[in-house]
Amino acid sequence: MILIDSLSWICIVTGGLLGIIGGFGIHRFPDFYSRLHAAGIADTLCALLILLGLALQAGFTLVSLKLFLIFAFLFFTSPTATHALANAALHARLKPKLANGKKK
Amino acid sequence: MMEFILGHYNYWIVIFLMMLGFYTVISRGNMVKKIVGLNIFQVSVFLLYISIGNVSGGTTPIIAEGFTRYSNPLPHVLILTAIVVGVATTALGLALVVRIKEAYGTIEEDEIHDQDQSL
Amino acid sequence: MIEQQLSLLLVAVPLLAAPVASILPNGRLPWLLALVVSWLCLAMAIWQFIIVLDGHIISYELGGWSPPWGIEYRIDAVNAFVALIVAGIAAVTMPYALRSVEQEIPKKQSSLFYATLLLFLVGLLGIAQTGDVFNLFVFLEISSLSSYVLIGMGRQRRALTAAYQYLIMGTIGATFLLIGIGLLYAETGSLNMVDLHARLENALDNRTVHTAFAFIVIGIGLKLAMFPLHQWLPNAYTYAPSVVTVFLAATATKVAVYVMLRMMFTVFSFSGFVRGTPADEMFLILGTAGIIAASIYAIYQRDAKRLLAFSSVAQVGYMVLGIGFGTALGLTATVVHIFNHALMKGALFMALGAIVYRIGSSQIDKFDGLGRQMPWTFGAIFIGGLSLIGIPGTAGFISKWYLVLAALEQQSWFITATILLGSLLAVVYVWKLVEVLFFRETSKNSKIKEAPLSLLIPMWLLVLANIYFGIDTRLTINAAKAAVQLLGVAP
Amino acid sequence: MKHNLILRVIAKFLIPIIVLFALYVQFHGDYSPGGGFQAGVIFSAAFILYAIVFGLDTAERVVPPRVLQILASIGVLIYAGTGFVTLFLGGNFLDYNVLAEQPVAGQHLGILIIELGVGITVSSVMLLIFFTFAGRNRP
Amino acid sequence: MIYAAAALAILVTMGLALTRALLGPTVYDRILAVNMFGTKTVLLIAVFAFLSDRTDILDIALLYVLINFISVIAVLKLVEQGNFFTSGESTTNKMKSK
Amino acid sequence: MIDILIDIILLSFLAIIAIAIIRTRSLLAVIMLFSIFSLLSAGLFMVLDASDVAFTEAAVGAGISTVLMLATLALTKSYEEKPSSHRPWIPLLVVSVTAAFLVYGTIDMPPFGDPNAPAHQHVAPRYIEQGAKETGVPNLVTAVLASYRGFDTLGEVTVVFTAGIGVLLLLGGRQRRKKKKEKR
Repeated sequence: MILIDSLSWICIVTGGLLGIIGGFGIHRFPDFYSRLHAAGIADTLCALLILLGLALQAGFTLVSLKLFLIFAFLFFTSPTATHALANAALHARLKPKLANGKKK
Repeated sequence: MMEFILGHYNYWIVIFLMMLGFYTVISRGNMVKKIVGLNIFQVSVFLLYISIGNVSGGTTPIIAEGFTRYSNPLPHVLILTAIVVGVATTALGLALVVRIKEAYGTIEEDEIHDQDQSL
Repeated sequence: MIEQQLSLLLVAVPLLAAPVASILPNGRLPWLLALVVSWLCLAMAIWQFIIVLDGHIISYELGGWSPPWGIEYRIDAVNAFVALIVAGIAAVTMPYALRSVEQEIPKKQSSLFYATLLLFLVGLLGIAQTGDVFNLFVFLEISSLSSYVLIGMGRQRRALTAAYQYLIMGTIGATFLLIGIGLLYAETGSLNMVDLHARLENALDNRTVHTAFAFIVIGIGLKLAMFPLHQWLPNAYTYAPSVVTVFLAATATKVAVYVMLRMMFTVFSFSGFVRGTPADEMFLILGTAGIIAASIYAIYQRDAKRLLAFSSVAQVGYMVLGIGFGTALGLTATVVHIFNHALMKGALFMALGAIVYRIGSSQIDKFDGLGRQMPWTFGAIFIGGLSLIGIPGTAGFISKWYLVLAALEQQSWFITATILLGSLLAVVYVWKLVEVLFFRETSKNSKIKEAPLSLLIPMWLLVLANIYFGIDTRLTINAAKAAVQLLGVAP
Repeated sequence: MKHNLILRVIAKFLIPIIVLFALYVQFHGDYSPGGGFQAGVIFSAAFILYAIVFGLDTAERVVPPRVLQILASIGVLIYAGTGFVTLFLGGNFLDYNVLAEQPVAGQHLGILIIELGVGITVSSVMLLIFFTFAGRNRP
Repeated sequence: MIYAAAALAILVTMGLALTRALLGPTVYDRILAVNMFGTKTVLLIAVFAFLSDRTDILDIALLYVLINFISVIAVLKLVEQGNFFTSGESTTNKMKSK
Repeated sequence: MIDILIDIILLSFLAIIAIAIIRTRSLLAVIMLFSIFSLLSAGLFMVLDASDVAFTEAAVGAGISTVLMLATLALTKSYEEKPSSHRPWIPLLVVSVTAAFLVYGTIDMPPFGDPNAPAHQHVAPRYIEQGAKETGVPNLVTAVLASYRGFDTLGEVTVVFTAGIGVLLLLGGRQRRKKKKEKR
C-alpha cells in the first residue's frame, strides 16, 4: 500500500514539476517552433504522470478506466493539435529563428 | 470585518467580471466583440447564481454514499437553462452580424451609422 | 377535462404547432395551421377569461408538483385579460398575414416564418400565463429571440441593424432581469410569485432586495421601451415586415407592461417598495418625459411607421404614469390602455401595412393623395388616429379619461397638463399623416388600387373595435377593475 | 487542411468514440453529470469535427440539412408530445407519474423520454446552425 | 494533500500559459498557449475530482479534452484556409500570420 | 481551504482574461481568449460544486460558441477591430453606477457558502431530501431539470429550436448578391 502511495506521490510531483517546466519553456524559448517543442514534450509527459499517479490512487476500477480514456484522448489529440499547428505555421511561412538570429 | 470580506469576496469579483462584460458591450463598436462581451456578461451572471447555490463543505448534487451535504441544485438547473438561452442568443446575433457584413461591407457600428446617414 | 387544462393548452397548443409548421411544405399550408391555431387560442383565451372574470383564480400545477417546488400557472383576471389581448391580436393578424407575407417574405421561407411567428405567440402567451419568475424569463427569451429574427426579415438592410440593436439591448435587459431574479432567490429561496410576495413582506429593508427591484425594473424597462431605454423600438418597428410590426406593436410592449405590473404588485408589494421611495417619483418623471419627448420626436419623422413607433413610446409613457400613481384609478387607466392601445396601434399599423403593400414604401412624402385612392385604408388611419388622440367616442378616450381622473385625484396639475399636452401633440402628428394622405394632390400617373379585402377586413375589425370599446366600456372597465383588485390596490 | 493525413486518421478514430461518449452522457445522465442537452452538444461536436476535417459537402451527404431540420422538430414534438400523453392519461402536463404503474417508474421513464427529445433537438439544431454558418458563401 | 500540491502546480502552469496567450506574439503562439491551457484545465479537473472525492465528475475532464481539441482544430482551419467548407484539398490561405 | 484558493486564483485568471479581451484588437485572439474564458469558468463552476453546469458550459461556451464565432470571422473576413471613436466615459459611468448598485446589494447578502442562507432553506431541501426518492434519479440536477421544473426545460428546448430556425431564416437562403442595388 505504501509502495503504491509513494509511487503515485512521485508520479504526481514529477508531473507537476514537468508542467511548470513546460510553462517556463514556452516563455524562455526564443521562437515559436522551440516553444512548440517545449510545450509538446513537457505537456504530454506531465499529463501522463499526473493521470498515472491518480490512477494508482484509484486502483483498478471504472475510475482508472476513465483516467486511461482521458490520457488516451490527450495522447492522441495533443500531438495532433501540435502537429497541425506546426504544419499551419510552416505553411504560413513562419520562419524558425535560426542560430544567426535572423527572423522573418 | 474580515469575516464579512471573506463571505463576500466571491460576489465582488463576480460583479467585477460582470461589469467588464457589460462595459465591452456598451463601449465597443465592433459587433463581434459586442457579442463576446455579452457572453462574458452572461457567464458572470451564471457565476453569481452558482455562488449563491454553493454550500461550503457541500458537494455536487448527485446523491452518493458518504455525502450528506449537497450544494443547492436549483440554481444549477436555472443556469443550465440560461446557458442554453445564451448560446441561442449568440447564434442569432452572429447570424445577424454575418448578414450585416454582407449588406454593409463592415461590422463596425460607426461605419454602418455613417452609411445609413448618407443615404 | 378541457376546462381544467385550459390555461396550459393555451400555451401548449401553439408550442406543439410551431415545430409542425416548420416542417410543412412552403406555401399556404403553414399559414393555414397558424390561422387555425391562433383562432383556437382566441377561443381558449375567451373561455379562460370568462372563468376568471368573477374573481375565480385558476392554479395549474405543471408536472403535478405543488407550487413552490414546481412551476405554477396562476390565472387571475389580469393574466386572462392580457392573454386575451395577445390571442385576439394574433387571431386578427393571421388572416392579414397571408397576402402581406406573400409579398414581403420569399416563398421558400414561408413555413419557417410562420413557425417563428407561432413561437413568438407561444412566448407572449407563456409570459402572460405563468406564475413563476424564472419561467417568465424563459418565455420572455422565446418571444424575444423570435422577434429578433422576425425583425431581421425586413426587406431593407436597416432591418438587420435594427434587429441587432434590439438583440443587444434586449439581451442586456434579460440579463438584468436574470440578475434581479437571482438576487431575489438568494434572499428568499423561492421563485414562485405568490410565495415570493409572502416572503418579501418582511424584507422591506433588505438592500439586496432593493437592488433586485432596481434590476428587475430596468430589465423590464428595456423590454418595455420605457422612455430613456427606448432606442431599439423605433428602428425595430420601422424596418420589420408589416405583419411583424402589427403584431409586435400591438402585443410585445403590452406584455412587458403587464410583467412590470406583475412584478410591482404581485411580487413586490407596491406600498412597501415603491410608494414613498425614489422609484415612485422616477416612474412619474420618466412617464411624463417619455410622453413629451417621444411625441415631439414623432412630429419630426418622415417615415410613417417611425412616426407611429415614437407615438408608441409616448403611449408607453401613459402606461408608466398609471403605474407610477399606484392608485386604483391609475392602474385601471394602465390596464385599459394596454387593451385600447393594442387595438389602435394594431389598426394603424395594419393600415400602414396595406399602404406598404400597394406602394412599397412607408415614407410620408410618397403618400400624396393616397387617401382618396385607398379610401378604406385612409378611413382606418383616420379613426385609429382619432383614437390615438383620445377623441370621445373612441377607445383611446376612455383610457386617457381614467388617467386624467387619476392625476386629478392626486391633485397633480402638472401631470394633468402633460397628458393634455401629449394629446395635443398627437393631434399634430396624426394631422400630418391625414394632411398628406387626403389633402395633397395625387401625382398624375399613379393608379393605386384599394388594398385587397384580406387586408381590409382584419384592419376594419380592429377599427370597429376601437369605436365599440369607446362606447361600450363595460368589458374593459370591468376587466380592469377586477384586475386592479387582484393586484391588491384598494379601489 | 493540406498534408493532414494524421488529422484524418485521428479524426476517423476519434469520431466513433465521441459518439459513444455522447450516448453514454445521454443515457447515464441520471446517475452522473450530463443529460440530453450535453449529449446533444457532444454529438454535434463529433459531426462538426467531421465536417471540419473531411469537408462540409461530405458531412452534408451524411446528414442532409433537411433531415436535421425535421429531426429538430421531432425532438420538440417528443417533449411536448410526452406532455400531451400525460394529459390524456389523466395527469397534469408533464406529470410523469401516470406513465407507468408506479409513480417512480413513471418519473424515470418520463425523464428518459424527454431527455431523448432534448438530445435530438439540441444535436440537430447545433449541427444545423454550424452547417448554415459554414456553408454560407460556398461557391 | 498531494492533490492540493498537484492542483497548485497546475495552477502555476496555467498562469504561465495564460501569459503566453496574452503576449502572443504570433497567432500560433496564442493557439499553442490556448491548447496548453486547455490540457492543464483537464488535469486540474481530474485532480479536483480526487480532491473532492467525486470521481464521477471525471466525465467532465473527458469532455474537455474533446472540446479543446475541436476548438483548436477549428482555429487552425480558419487560420489556414479562411473558411469552414473546404475539405482541405485546396488552400486559399487568406490570412497570414499576424 | 484549497477550494477557496483555487476559487480565488481561477476568478483572478478570469478577470485577467476579461481585461485582455477588452484591450485586444485582433478578433481572432479575442475569440481564443473567450474560449479560454469559457473553459475556465466551467472549471470554476466545477470547483463551486456545479458539475452539470460545468459540463454544459464547457460543451457550449468553449465548444459551440467558439466554433460559431470562428465561422462568423471566416465569413466576415474582419480580423481586426477598428479603434472606437466613442467617448469612453459614458459607458464607464453607466458601468460604475451599475457596479455600485450591485455591491450595495451584496452587503445584505448571506455570506458565500453559508448553509443557513434562505436560498438553501426554503425550496431546495425538498429536492435534496426527496428528489431521488420521488423521481428515481440520483442526479438531483436532472431530477429538478426534467421533472420538478420540466416545463422550463421544454421552454429551453423551444429556445434552441427558435435559434435553429432563426439562423436558417437569416442565413439559410442563397445569397442575393446581384440584387445589391435594389436593397439600398
